[in-house]
Amino acid sequence: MSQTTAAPPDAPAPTGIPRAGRLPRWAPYACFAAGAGAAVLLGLLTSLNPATFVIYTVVLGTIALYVASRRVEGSRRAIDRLVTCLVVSAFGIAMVPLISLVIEVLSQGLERLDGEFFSSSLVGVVGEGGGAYHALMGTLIVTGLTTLISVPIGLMTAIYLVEYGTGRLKRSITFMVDVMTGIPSIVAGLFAYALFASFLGPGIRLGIVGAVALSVLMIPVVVRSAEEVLKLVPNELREASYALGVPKWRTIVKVVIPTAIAGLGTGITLAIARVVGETAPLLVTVGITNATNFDPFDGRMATLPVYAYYQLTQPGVPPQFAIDRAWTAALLLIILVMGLNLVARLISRFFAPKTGR
Amino acid sequence: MTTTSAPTEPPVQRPVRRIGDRVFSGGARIAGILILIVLAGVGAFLVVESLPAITASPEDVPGEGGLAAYIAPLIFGTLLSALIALLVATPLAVAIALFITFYAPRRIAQPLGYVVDLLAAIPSIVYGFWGIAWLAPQMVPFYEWLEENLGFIPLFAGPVSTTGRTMLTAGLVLAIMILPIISALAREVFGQTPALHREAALALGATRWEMIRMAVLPYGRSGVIGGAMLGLGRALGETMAIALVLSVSGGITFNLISSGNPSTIAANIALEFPESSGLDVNTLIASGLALFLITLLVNTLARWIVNRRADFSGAN
Amino acid sequence: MLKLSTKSRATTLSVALAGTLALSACGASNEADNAGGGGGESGGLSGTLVGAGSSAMQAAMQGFIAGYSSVQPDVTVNYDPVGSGGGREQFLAGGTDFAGTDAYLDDEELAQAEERCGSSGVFELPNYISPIAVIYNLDGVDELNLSPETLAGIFNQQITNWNDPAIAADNPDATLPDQAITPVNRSDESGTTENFVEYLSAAAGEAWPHEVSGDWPVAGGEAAQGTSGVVSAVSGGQGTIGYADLSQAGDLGVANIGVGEEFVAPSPEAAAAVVENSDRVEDRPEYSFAVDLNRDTTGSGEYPIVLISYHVGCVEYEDQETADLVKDFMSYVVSEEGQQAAAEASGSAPISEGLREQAQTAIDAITAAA
Amino acid sequence: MAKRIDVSDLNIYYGNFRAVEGVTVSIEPRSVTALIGPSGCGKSTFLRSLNRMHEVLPGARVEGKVVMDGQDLYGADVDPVDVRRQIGMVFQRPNPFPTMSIYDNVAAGLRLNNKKMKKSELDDLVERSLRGANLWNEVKDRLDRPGSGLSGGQQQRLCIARAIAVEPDVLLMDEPCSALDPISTLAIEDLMTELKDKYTIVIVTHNMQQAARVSEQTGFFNLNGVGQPGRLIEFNPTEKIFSNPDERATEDYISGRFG
Repeated sequence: MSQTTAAPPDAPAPTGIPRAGRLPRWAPYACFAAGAGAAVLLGLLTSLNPATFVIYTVVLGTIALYVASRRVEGSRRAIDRLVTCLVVSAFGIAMVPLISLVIEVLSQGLERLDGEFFSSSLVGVVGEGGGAYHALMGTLIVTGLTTLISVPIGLMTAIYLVEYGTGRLKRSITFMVDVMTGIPSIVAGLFAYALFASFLGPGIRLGIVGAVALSVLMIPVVVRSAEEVLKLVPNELREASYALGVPKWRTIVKVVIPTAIAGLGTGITLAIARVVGETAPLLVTVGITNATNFDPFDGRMATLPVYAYYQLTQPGVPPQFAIDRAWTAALLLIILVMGLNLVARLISRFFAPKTGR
Repeated sequence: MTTTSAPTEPPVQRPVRRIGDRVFSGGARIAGILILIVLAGVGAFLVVESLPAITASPEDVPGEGGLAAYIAPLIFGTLLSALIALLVATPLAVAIALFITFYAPRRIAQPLGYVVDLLAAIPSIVYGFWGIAWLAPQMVPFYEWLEENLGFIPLFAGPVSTTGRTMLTAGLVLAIMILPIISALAREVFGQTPALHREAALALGATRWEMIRMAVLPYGRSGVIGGAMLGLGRALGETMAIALVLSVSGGITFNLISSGNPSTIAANIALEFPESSGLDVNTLIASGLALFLITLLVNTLARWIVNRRADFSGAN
Repeated sequence: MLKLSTKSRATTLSVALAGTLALSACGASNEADNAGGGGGESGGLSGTLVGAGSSAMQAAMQGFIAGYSSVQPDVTVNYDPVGSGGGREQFLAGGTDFAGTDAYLDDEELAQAEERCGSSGVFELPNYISPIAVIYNLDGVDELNLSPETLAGIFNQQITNWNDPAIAADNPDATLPDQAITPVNRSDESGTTENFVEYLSAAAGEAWPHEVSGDWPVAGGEAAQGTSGVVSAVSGGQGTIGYADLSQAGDLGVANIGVGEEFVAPSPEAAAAVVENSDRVEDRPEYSFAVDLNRDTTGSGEYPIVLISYHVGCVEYEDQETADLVKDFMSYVVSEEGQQAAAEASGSAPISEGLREQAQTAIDAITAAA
Repeated sequence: MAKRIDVSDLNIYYGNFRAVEGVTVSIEPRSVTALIGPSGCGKSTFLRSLNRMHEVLPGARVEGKVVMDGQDLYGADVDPVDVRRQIGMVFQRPNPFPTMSIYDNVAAGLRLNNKKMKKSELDDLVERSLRGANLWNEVKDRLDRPGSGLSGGQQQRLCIARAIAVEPDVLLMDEPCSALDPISTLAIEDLMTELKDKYTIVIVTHNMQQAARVSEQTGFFNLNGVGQPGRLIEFNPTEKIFSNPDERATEDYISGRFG
């Protein structure tokens, strides 16, 4: 703001277009500085804390800027400035919780993000120490299985809808996929549990049951995104391929899918990210264990969300150790999701159709 | 005579199809049908499992007032929390989308968009943790202020919960959870506003806000509504965050800042299911059926709105 | 050619991914590698034992399992804290080898147990005894005495302020602030709630008119999920009071409960004492040692708000391996060593010598069907 | 290699709508046949029915006969995929596969059909096809670059190279120059004159000069009114069509356009 004393940046335009007066560029800063000053005064009168200070500053600064702008620049520009202030402060308001969320998880979770956390399970652990190796592996296995189930079904359904589907079946599948996106996650869990329990007896807890439950949640997401992406593949490419005497299925496999692979990869990765943190369905389908179990068809498995949930809600004595582990597991989940997002970006960059000369 | 079909029955053309084609198209069709089957399975499961609760005599249902009396406050809580979330999140999400698309400097806009997208994928249990540990205690002074100054409105009648784990807090947590979903969709449609429309507005001498109001908002309205409905669907079905954050110990009440709040359907299932057996389980599943129907309704409504609006928005 | 084709890039990527997964799939560092089956110096048994049930027992089970793994490193014991009801249901349906439950089987379930286990039925061992503390968060009040009637009044929301005469009568020396009381209860159905309500119902008489169940009967209070939820709600609020396992009370104030003429602080010893002096339930199978707690005890030094969790299993298992595992694990659980491990992990009260002897007779009876 | 095509009494439908009616024509081998006519008169539809690309659209079907060297293309036991292998097609807008390099684009017809071939043979074929499409000298140093990086005219010649790489008997071109500048158009026209020694070429064009320049035979399509099916009004040697057409409609169309 030191340059504010320099010549006003808004020298009259040389073209001579008549224009209304404009506030100098430092005006918003000045208004908000004034707002801050007034906020301090107001705060001293009542009670001053950072939150009220920020609120007063923003409100008073916005009013000051609006009034100033209205006097100098007229009402249209004043409204424009007012909306700018509103949009920016709404954005700020929205960012506060989001940032605090990240900070909270980091500050609580970083402490235990150590080698032991990644290398050991909870077998023989009471109180301090222990890790989430088994839960991490469980999450990877269950999520991997989910992907294995959902991606072929979801992709084939999308292919059906885009390439083959006609008439009533297509319309009903489209509608049902929509309905399926609305299945509450806990209902999906109960459904998968009931399905397997009717074959294998009640009390069944297997990794595969969890994978089925998560698939119910993931398939519609995959179908939706894959459908959008496949629709974007130009029809000309399909025709070019047909004209070369390539059968339809080969055209889909070798031309359509490779062209859309970047979008498909991104969509699938984001779908995985969407289900990897699901807790409720896994609680009733996969259960929990302390030991590492690599076999999704035999016995309970630990998964990160369930692990975090139980560590937080059923801590031992003293509770702090388990609570620390819960936060670290939550942090690990976020890191996992972030990693997946990163992978999605890499995929889309890696496989994007080449256009460069 | 020309547009109608030929006088002779058209010869049935049964094109020779390769095995590969037959297998592949069959596979695609089976995958599609499988989805129908799964959904039918979910529906059948819900209906069959809730039947005992629907037909049971009122005394046997938990709470002893019959199924309707059991589920009604849950539906109320579900709708109320989702409604709060929607009311708070939609304007903020639009602001975020506008900020990132039109206001933020280009260099930081993209990373910002990325960060907001990322938040959509944070597991709900983390939101729950954060809601108890950070948000709820922060809200208590604000609630006290509300009760003191706006206590005459039934919404803020109090008495204020000393832990802050209230319906309003739960609604806010949900709002923050669905914020990224709505803003992502809004950002997408705002970004797709044809440059021609925007430039046409600017060429008429519009300010930035007037350009947004004239060109961007009408174009993006259906996208925003669609996103909001999607967020609403997510909020309705949210389980763990509510189970952790909300203090559930009351019936239907509009009082948003006290300890006694109705539970939501999904959270109630998660809280009660472990210790339930027999008819209690059927009752919980019946409530799940109600939730399923509500989300179905919301999703259908969303699709209808988006489709209807699509005709007028100029999008194709 | 420097540039790889899309296809070969995809291959590289997937190979790299597969490699990463293969590398990480090598097992946890703290787990015995029982893949080779060579654990010669271990206790001799190997296998997996699956239990599910009470979440209240979870911390203690962690202690049992951790301690047991040093005795029998090749045995994996899984315990899934699905809740008592779920645990009983899964066990009776044959989904698990044993159950942990906060309430003993009712008659209907006993009938089902005949199907599950055969005519010799089940064993029920009260292996986890935990005092439920009344915790509160009130500035300036370090010690709080509450008679059963007052306690019931508070949780029934009849007594709504800390300076209520009823509380003052129990605490003549304390300076009670003029502050609203926020009672905190469990929002999920739980054995802790059931035991607490059972106590109020038995001890407070008229002051507690509600029926006993695992669901909290009074609306309008603060409700939180799980013991940890109650603890965090109590410590997060002002003038709050709740109930939770003593071991989870942390820095919170713990009220002394009126028993007879005196006020007793919760402690493992006081809890064990009340169990010792309670009666075994009549007309149960031979190896069911279910206890009806003497909630309205007036005995000196007895703390009546106690949660007992049982281990439930079959007296006769279908296969020898399971029978051996259950037998060996239960022997460890009731042993002094095992009880000590649980006490360290969960703050529970070790079972008395008498209970241990009883339990051992049941454990000795465990066999496999011919 | 080049084959003749005899079409007799062909009706083409989209669902219940008859788009083209009663076409009977013989297309000579080793020559260029041009199809002209106003928009929407069924030229492209007719062209696409020659290699059964028409069927790709849902509800589309054909009545009548298309015979190529004695073989009925719409016979009951004929696989449309085989037909398309023998009758290649080039489209209005150049459409190289964006995920493939120039080399891969040319080799696509073989690769996509999983034909096993030695690397050296494939190299030869790619070079031959690119030379055939007059593109080799322009791209031989950057065969591994994406095909979409070429200019529009180059892309269209790449598509022609791709089409001739599968060694078809007939080459169909659907307005191949309409998206190109005059210089690229000239290059494609030169190419057609070269290719007609080996292939039967059928081209749809709106540019009557182009038809006059490159073709031996010309067919004129027209329709009587909106909603009516298109018909082949006249089919004659190009010279005759442009100098002394049999039909009044042909003359009107040509003179009207020539003005």
